Amino acid sequence: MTEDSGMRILFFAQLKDATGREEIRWPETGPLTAADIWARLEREWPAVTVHRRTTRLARNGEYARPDEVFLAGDEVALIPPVSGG
Amino acid sequence: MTEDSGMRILFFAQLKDATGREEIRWPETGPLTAADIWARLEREWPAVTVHRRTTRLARNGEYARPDEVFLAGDEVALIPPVSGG
Amino acid sequence: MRIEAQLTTERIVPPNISGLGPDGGIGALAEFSGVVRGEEDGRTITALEYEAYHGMALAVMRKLLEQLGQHHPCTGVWVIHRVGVVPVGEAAIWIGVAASHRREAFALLAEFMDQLKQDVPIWKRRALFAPATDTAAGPTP
Amino acid sequence: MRIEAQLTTERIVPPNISGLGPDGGIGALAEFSGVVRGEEDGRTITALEYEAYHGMALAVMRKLLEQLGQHHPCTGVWVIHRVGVVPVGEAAIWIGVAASHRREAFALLAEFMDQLKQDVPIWKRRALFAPATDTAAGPTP
Repeated sequence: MTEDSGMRILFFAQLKDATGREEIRWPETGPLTAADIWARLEREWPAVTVHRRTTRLARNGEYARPDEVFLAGDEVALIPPVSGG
Repeated sequence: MTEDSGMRILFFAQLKDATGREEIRWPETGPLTAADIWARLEREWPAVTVHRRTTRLARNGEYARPDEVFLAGDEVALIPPVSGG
Repeated sequence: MRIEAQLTTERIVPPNISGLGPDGGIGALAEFSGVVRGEEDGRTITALEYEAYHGMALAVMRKLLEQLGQHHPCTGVWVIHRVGVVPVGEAAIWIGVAASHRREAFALLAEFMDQLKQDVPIWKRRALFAPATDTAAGPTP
Repeated sequence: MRIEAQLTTERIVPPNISGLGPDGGIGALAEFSGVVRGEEDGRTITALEYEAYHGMALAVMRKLLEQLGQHHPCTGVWVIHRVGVVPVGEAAIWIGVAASHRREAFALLAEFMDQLKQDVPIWKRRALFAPATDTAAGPTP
């Protein structure tokens, strides 16, 4: 297995605070929906729940569509409301 | 008599071309309306006529109202359409 | 349209964008700096700390600029966003736009700033505060 | 609102407007340069010559900026307009605006440029053209 077989999950801003992590890896995961991802995250870190409504998921550096399927090898990012500039 | 007893008339851009002058002085003039000023100018330089419709008069550095009265000592300027910037 | 976007942890030094377009086609250069203000939510601050999802932030900025360039054709646009700690009075972002005409440059610049604050994954992470002033004034006698 | 307006026959050197506002109240710096393009009415040119009614041009610019500042409160605005011969690629005008927020700065800047072209007594006097290219190529044999 290459290191691409897992899924990397990146946390930013409030999500980083809620999880205490910048990045995790889920090894050997099958295809996941956004709902699957949130369910797994909320099980491990209940503090992420309050951010779910305002946080967008990105897949490999692009905002995910609502029906997006997340695959092994993907880089998934949780993007709370942005505030640059 | 001080040098303020006359009226200075300044020409810019197309009006400078039409009159061949940058500035003239009308000595000892009484109060004049815009129509008076144009009549005197057109008599001396018929080439100014084509600019009359698009040219604004200024009195002492401010655009003149239609009913403005121009007095001895005034600096009067003919302002064709501007094109700065 | 030439597009350059970068993130930096250093103080932003705006490039000289007037040196472009040797064909004399550029008629408008517009620049904007977004500077950290000394107040956040009514409290005096000394700095803001910014965080970015680097790769995606750059990709989203470039894509956004490409889209805006379709509607407002410009010659080139340069964006530098600073991340990490940005002291009050220094720029968190700088944008330069070169165009034939000013309206396109203004429109691209204003719309980019609006959309930056919606879609580009960069965050004001936290504000840094000065020590309380009564400490600086010393103990009361 | 601090207002500075000047005319110059020299190449414009934009002042550094970021050095203002020691109180940290400035959140937006917007700058614009209007550059002479290499084409006028379809012909290749080398320069434009500008003429101004100096005293009135400065007075009208200041008054205009004061009025715009009522609607779009900014901290300061600086305008430099060049007169005389301005070569292609060099700025005929430069404007810098400092404000708390970017929307006011953009609005003041854009509206000033629109109104400048209506009311400020400055004129593009004439275009200067390059020698015909067949002369430059030398006589035909």
